[in-house]
Amino acid sequence: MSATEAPKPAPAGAPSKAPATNRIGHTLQDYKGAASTLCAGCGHDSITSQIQRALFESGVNPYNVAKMSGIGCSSKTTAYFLSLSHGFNSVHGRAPAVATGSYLANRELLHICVSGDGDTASIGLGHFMHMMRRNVPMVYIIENNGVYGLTKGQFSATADKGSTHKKGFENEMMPIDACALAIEMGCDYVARSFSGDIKQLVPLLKGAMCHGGTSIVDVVSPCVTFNNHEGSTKSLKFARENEEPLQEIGFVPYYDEIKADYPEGTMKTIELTDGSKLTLKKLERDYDPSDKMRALDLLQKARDERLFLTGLLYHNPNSSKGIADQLNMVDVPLAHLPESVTVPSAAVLAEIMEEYK
Amino acid sequence: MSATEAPKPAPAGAPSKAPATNRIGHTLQDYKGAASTLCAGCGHDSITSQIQRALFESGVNPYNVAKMSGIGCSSKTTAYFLSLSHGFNSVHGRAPAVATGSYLANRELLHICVSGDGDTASIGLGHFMHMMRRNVPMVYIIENNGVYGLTKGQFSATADKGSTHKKGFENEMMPIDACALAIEMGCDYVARSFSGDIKQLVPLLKGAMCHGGTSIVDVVSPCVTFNNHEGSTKSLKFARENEEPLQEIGFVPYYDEIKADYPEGTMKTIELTDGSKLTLKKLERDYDPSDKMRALDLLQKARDERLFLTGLLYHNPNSSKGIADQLNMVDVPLAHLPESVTVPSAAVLAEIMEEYK
Amino acid sequence: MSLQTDADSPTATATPLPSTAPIGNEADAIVNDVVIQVATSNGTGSQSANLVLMRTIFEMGVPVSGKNMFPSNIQGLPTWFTIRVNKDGWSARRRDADVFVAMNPESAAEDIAGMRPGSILILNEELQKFQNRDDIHVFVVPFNKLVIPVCPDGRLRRLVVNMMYVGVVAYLLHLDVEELKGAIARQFSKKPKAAELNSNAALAGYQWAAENLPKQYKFVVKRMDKTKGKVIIDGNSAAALGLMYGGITVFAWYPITPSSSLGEALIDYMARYRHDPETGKATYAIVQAEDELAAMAMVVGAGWDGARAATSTSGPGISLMAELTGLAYFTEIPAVIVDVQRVGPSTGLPTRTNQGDMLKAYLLSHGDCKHPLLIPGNVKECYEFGIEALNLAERLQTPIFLMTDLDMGMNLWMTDPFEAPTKPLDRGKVLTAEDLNRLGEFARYRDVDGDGIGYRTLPGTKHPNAAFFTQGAGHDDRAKRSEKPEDWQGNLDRLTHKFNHARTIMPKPVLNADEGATLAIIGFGTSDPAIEEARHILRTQHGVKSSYLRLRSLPASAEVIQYLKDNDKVYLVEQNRDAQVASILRMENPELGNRIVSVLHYCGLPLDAQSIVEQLEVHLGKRKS
Amino acid sequence: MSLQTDADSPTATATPLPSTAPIGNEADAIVNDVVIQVATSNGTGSQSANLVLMRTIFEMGVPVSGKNMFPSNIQGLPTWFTIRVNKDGWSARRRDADVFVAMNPESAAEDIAGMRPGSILILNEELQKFQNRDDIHVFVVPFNKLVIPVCPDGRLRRLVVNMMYVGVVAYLLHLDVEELKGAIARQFSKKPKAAELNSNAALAGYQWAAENLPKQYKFVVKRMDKTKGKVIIDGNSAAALGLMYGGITVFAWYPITPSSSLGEALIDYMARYRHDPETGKATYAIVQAEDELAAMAMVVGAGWDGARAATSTSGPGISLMAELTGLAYFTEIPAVIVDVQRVGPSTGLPTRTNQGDMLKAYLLSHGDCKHPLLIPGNVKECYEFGIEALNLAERLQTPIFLMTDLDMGMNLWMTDPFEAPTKPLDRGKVLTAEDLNRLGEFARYRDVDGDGIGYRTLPGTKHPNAAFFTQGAGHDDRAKRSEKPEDWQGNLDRLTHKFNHARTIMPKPVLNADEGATLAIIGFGTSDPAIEEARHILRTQHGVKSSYLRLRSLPASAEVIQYLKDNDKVYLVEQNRDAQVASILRMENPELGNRIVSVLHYCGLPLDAQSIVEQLEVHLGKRKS
Ligand SMILES: Cc1ncc(C[n+]2csc(CCOP(=O)(O)OP(=O)(O)O)c2C)c(N)n1
Ligand SMILES: Cc1ncc(C[n+]2csc(CCOP(=O)(O)OP(=O)(O)O)c2C)c(N)n1
Ligand code: SF4
Ligand code: SF4
Ligand SMILES: [Mg+2]
Ligand SMILES: [Mg+2]
Repeated sequence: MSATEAPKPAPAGAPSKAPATNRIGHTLQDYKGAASTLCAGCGHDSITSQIQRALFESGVNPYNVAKMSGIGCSSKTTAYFLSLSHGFNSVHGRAPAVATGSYLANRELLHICVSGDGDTASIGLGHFMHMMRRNVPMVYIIENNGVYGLTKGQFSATADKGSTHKKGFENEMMPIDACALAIEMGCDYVARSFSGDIKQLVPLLKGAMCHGGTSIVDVVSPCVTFNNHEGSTKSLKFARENEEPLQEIGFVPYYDEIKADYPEGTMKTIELTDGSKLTLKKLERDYDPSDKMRALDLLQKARDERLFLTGLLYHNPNSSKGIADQLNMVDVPLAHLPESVTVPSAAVLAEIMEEYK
Repeated sequence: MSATEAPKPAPAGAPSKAPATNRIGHTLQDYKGAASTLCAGCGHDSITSQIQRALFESGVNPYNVAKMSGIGCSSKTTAYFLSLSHGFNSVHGRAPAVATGSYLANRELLHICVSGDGDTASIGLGHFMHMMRRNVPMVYIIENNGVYGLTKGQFSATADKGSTHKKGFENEMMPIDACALAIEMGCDYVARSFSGDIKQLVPLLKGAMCHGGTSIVDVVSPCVTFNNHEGSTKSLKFARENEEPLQEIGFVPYYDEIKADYPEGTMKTIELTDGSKLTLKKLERDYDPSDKMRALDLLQKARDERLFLTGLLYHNPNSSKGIADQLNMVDVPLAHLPESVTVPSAAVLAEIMEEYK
Repeated sequence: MSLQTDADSPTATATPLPSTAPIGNEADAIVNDVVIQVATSNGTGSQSANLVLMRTIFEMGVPVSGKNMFPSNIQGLPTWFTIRVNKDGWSARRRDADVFVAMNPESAAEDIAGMRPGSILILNEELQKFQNRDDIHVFVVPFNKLVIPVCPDGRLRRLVVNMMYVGVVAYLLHLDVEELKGAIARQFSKKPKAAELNSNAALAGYQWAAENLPKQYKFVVKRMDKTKGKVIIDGNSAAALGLMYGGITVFAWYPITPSSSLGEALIDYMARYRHDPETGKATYAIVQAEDELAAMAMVVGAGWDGARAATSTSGPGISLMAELTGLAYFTEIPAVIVDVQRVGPSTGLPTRTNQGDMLKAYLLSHGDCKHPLLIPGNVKECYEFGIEALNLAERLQTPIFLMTDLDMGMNLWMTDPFEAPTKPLDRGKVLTAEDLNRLGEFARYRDVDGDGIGYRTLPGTKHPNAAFFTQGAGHDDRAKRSEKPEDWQGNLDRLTHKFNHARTIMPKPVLNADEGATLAIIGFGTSDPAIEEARHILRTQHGVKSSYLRLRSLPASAEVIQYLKDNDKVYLVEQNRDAQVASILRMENPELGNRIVSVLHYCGLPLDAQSIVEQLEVHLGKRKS
Repeated sequence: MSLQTDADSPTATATPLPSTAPIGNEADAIVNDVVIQVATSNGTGSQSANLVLMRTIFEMGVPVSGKNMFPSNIQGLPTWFTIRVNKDGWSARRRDADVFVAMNPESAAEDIAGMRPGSILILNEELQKFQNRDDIHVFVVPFNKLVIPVCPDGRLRRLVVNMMYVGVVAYLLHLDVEELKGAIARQFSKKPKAAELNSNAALAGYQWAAENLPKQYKFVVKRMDKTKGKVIIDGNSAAALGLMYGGITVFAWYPITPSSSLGEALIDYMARYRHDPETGKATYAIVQAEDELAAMAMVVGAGWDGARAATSTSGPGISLMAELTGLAYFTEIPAVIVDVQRVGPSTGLPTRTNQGDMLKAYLLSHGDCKHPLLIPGNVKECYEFGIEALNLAERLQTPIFLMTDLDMGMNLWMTDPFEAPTKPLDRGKVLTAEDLNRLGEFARYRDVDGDGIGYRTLPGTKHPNAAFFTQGAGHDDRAKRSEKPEDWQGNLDRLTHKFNHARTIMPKPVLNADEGATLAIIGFGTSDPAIEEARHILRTQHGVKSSYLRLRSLPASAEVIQYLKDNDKVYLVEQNRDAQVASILRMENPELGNRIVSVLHYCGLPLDAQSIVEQLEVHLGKRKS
């Protein structure tokens, strides 16, 4: 099922200067949430805006969304978009598992899980990996600032080796690369972006929403309060100056035609589960996101050389079975099955009892 | 510090038919432990024997070893070797972290951690990954049977896709490959072997003991009781028939010379942290274990095509800093520091108090 | 030393013949009151033999129960199976056996040393060297020789030999051979070859005994009619059936002894009975999680979304579920946790029984929180409370613990068959879009009905007022984040109020009282059969009449408090060291706390009546402690 | 609405001049007894301003304490800092302020509404629209205008403006300007530029106040000499110092409010004082673990190996450490866990204070286990018990919990300076190779000395008898795996015995009793200052004399039991909903349980004396509830 909805036919003779509503009649406002309580300038707030835009422009029905998160500044942001949707700010590191349960209960909902690098790569690493292994359909966004924002700036496991702490000392360990792990765990949609790169982040998010399995979007998102100093490789300045997009990305919903007209060989098209498409315009590097080993190789290189590569890192054109199919689940959300279906008959019980007699 | 000890000079005029003792005067018996309580024929018991042999032949001082484990049939085996060494059978999945603490307390000990695939790849996955990221010096052996032996045969996360359960149904998910993860996490010594391949496992274990950081040895070890049926890809039969060693491996301790004489280009030598060496004789494939991406690529292929490749998968000739150096720790085991060193003086306290006045 | 001994070994030929004089006489026979214990090595397939023995007796109409005491490994260590045959239906453990079958060299010396004088030993010939008693009746059987003609395939003998002792026991106890054959046929109904082989083995054992052993009249099993319509089942299967009939839709688990067989039984039942007949698709999801934290997290996520969700685990898993249980408590999400208690602390004794998590589950998680416990006292209640747990979780919007134990979960109990539920599932207070239209307003955590329970909406509800933000952080009654002292305290007080409401709707205790009772007892769970038997002993042997309140849930209801008020002294029987349930009652009822006297049992073995009687005798001044 | 308002805005120009008549008169002035509260927005750097204010008063010799009430985010939400100035040294929270500085538009309306009649409001001109009271004294200050000439750099004004209110308060309360300057110089000792800027700002504020505001005589601060030699410190720094002086060698932690600053203080201290002077190498390891499970696992691993190891955490971390705590209990491995309690359950209120883990830590983990708690009542004890915790952990070979809370850990308390330990570290019962030679025999879990504590050897001990196998599974006294009932029960009983031994060696309670006391109180931790103040109020205002036993550890020692025996009724004050420590005492002393009457406080704010007095008045029949 696609989370985005096809356009309603435009009302005949609609005024040309219509209010800014999307295809299902919602305004951008409908995709907003409570006022942010994050620091002014926090990268996470930019991501929140991009999520709102992606949802709005894609015409996602707010009543069809479940927002999940763990604990952290990043995890708080589920309160800052889509106040029309149910949200669950759970506990530190367990959101992937909580979201898995939620998906099992209601597979019709679009699950958006927002997490931090501490949440995902430290305490929640095991769950993150197993969620991907199970291929639980979900847009999983990592708001990656290399530190624990909410607890005041300790290094997280995604901090680059040699990146400096606000107190001056250096991180001694190699970073965990959530995207490399995602690819390793068989995730079929893996992207990296930057909170400041609106042009790229929005289509990547839209694409993620149309993918039928787990999609990972790792967004470098500067913590302006604790990790924005000289020497940090997750500062706004560093990210701005070093971002190297792999492609120029466009999104075409399943009900639209691809319009962009690029010279032969400069554009790739990726078809997503629900028929929507991503268009990838070639930039410097010649990059094929369907090549797993190429992606891993590039990420390894990026880590060693501290390149900040963004874009669609990996997409598997032959997507794997989602968890609902692995478990051969009925299409109706389990939560809504009536008692007549979920409680076997007295005759069945009698039959079972007979075996124990 | 090398865990293995250099030979004592042979006593002058020692009888030629001396009792079978190793270089430091211990018999193989000294490396044994309590009687195994595992099922007759369990792969884990073979590994235990190989561990004993490797320790014995390397002349490891039993009093210098700490044996760590989690919970599972595999984790029990720390009781079955080296009864002269302290062992710690901790809780399910946390052995990597327990062992990390133990290493910090006493960096002079050779830490041998034995774990199962359930222990490592499910409940303990996060700790396993972070131990490798920290590069805690330790021989970490995974006794990998694709099932939870001790709880009677449920699939573990290393079960191959399509492998069958004792009740007949198939595993739907891709396996977690601990070796691929190890390489991804920057582990410098990564090997895979088979419990039945004595010739290979012993030198790989010896090599692991001489490596200065975390070394991962993932040993396929058939569970003859719950995962030995037709359709299992971790059965004894499957492993025997499908094992494809990448190299023929020899071990040369640091106090010996390499003697084997192979034609040019057919043998590689790997130098380990303490100066000992592994000799790798080329077999079918031309394989360079110092090439990270090659290793990942091969493992990916192995997973897709269900190849059972064994041998030294990856060794980094420029090994990374171990945790003790990252933390700039003193050489003396922390546990043995005297009070005179660990308790600052009254004058220091007075100085500190002054700042709060 | 190994069981597989060469039949031609010198030991085997040196077997002395047993005496042929009959043992006991028919007139004085103890009828239908015997405990049979079999010691084998685990993984040798003796389980089938023991089940056949049980079944034979059951089919003779005589009440029977079976307990397996196994080691925490998979193969090769001593295992004891105990069958209690009792005309009055007593099913608790009895301390020592009347008939002991010694098949295991590892434990034989200790096993034989521990036998009660006057009891009967069936001894595998190979183990003769361990026999040094002259105060017991010893029947030496050359099992390993006898099995050879019966079972030509040498590899199967290790298994088949077990069925031979069944034959010997059957002969000695006067069991009905036809029922024995029937039981074997049933046991191997899907494997006719095995059925034949085992039948031959049993009959050969029987035959050999008839030809070589004296008649035995001390203990006799005679046909009666006390098992008609009954079933024999283990508590884990029963609880799994309960969950299925409770309409469970999401089950997330992580294997751990002794709860694993609950998950596995559920997998089997659901595969059989919970697939859409048309599409063949599953009306449920069962996930083996990566650990207990994830299992509980999945249950919480699913419960939030409106699924009927549960997990099952044992000790260590309970510890790991602590944080998420607190989350479910404070966000008020339905969740069911089945705790099949094993012996803790820590890894403890995974294959022994205990009630050592009672207080821990009740108080699980940091901060001020307490959780309702359902405490089935028999396998039937395992089933019924399995359903009820899912109902109460949705009704109370909170985690509900179903507290059983290894003895209940993994042992075999005779019971009346279970009945399909007659009342509809309780789905609790859920508002639909229509409700919201009607009501206009919605505050998730407001106590509208005075029971402390707010109304919830489910994700996906298509209404602009439906959404709320669930969080473990402090919130006001509209689920908005709040750090205000009055919001916090108000919310916590409402949760206390809700907990006190739970007292009024959870299963009430059951009171069994002798007329003129002078002794008051509280107990729960698997202590029940031992307590009833102890009361019987007290009544019949000591002339002490007692009343007995069986707790079936916590927090304690008014009836429990009243019972404490009505009795100056109440003996509270529990299977743990720290008097955990007594602690709960004491902390909540300080004015009554000193009326409780604890009777504790915590060695890992199932509770037996004698242990209770002895402790009570001490308290009653009839015995020195 | 934002704090950064244009100085030329119409609101700013419309400021009415304050009345110039003096407030109060000098003769009736309340001297050195005032509560100043400042409301700002967090992340605006007001902390330095508040510290300067505190420091100024401290240097005038007047006892002072400071409490920061901050939101659970990083920037932009309301924060309140409260300075209590009290000549008698009362340092508990007082319910409402005498002088309120309103700088935060978010909270101003509520802040002003909540003020006590007759109190003084210093109001940022921008917030005038929120001022609607005529029963308080209002001083409107055009801070945002005043700051312009003082601080030319517009970006810094948001910070510097805070120092201006310090000047205004200093003027109003008659603070010593020289001390004020000194305090600023000290606060910014490493940043001379900032020092100058801030000094100018403070003086400008002072100056403006002197020129524009009336004299104020209701509350006056006058120099005295009650702070000489004292220090001001937070409990987390104190506990970190304790761990350092306790010879800690391994610290594994995971950040969580409000315990993070303990870990960070330790990192700083150890970096300064625990490196080998010659090699520059660390004589310790501090690891930021991947989560609390790992942190505790590392501590257990390190403790097993003979390190002095600790972790620190708060609520959710305690839940996550449950399984490993049980492992340490049962394998008898030393471990220290500092629990800086915050408000639970679940995420709760991470930046509010509570004593809600007492019972949870005491009973942490499944199965029968209980853990000793150390409960410091002041910052000095945080330091002392930090040392003691490491000693007791090795002595008792068990996890020791050091229970503080946010109020203790993160707020500022005046105290006598700490003293370096005079007795050597207690390294507990460890056998070396030489000991083993001498003794010949070694059984890890044998109770040789009758205190329940066995001897251990450390890994690496070079002796053939040294090794033993540590496991969370049942074991005999030689640490060999055992499932025998008697081994299990014997071991568990020894652990109980050891726990009871702990009662005798843990810090004893402190008893403060008025002569002729008619009221008995038990309390602990940060309740101490409020309880003492409440006793003072009862004594001086109600003529009620009281005795007060301050619990410093659990399990309860004989002195605590005796106190309960000596008093028919004992009021137990604690900061949680569920009367957790009362529950512990009741469950263990049922015959005394009904003597305990709980006085509870659980809204997240630090306990104040008035709350105790009011509840006691109800109990004493002097007030309706
Ligand atoms: C079990 C548990 N441990 C620790 C914490 C404290 N804590 C809150 S957020 C956080 C880390 C947040 O880091 P990250 O996930 O990177 O999010 P950010 O704030 O940087 O966006 C921690 C450790 C907690 N809430 N729960
Ligand atoms: C916290 C916890 N959960 C579950 C268990 C039960 N358990 C014991 S061993 C085991 C799995 C063992 O599998 P593996 O690690 O593969 O070892 P194997 O027995 O196959 O060698 C499990 C789930 C436990 N002991 N502790
Ligand atoms: S602390 Fe960092 S991550 Fe958190 S809100 Fe502020 S800038 Fe964002
Ligand atoms: S169950 Fe499997 S893994 Fe465990 S001992 Fe037996 S064969 Fe080995
Ligand atoms: Mg972060
Ligand atoms: Mg396994």
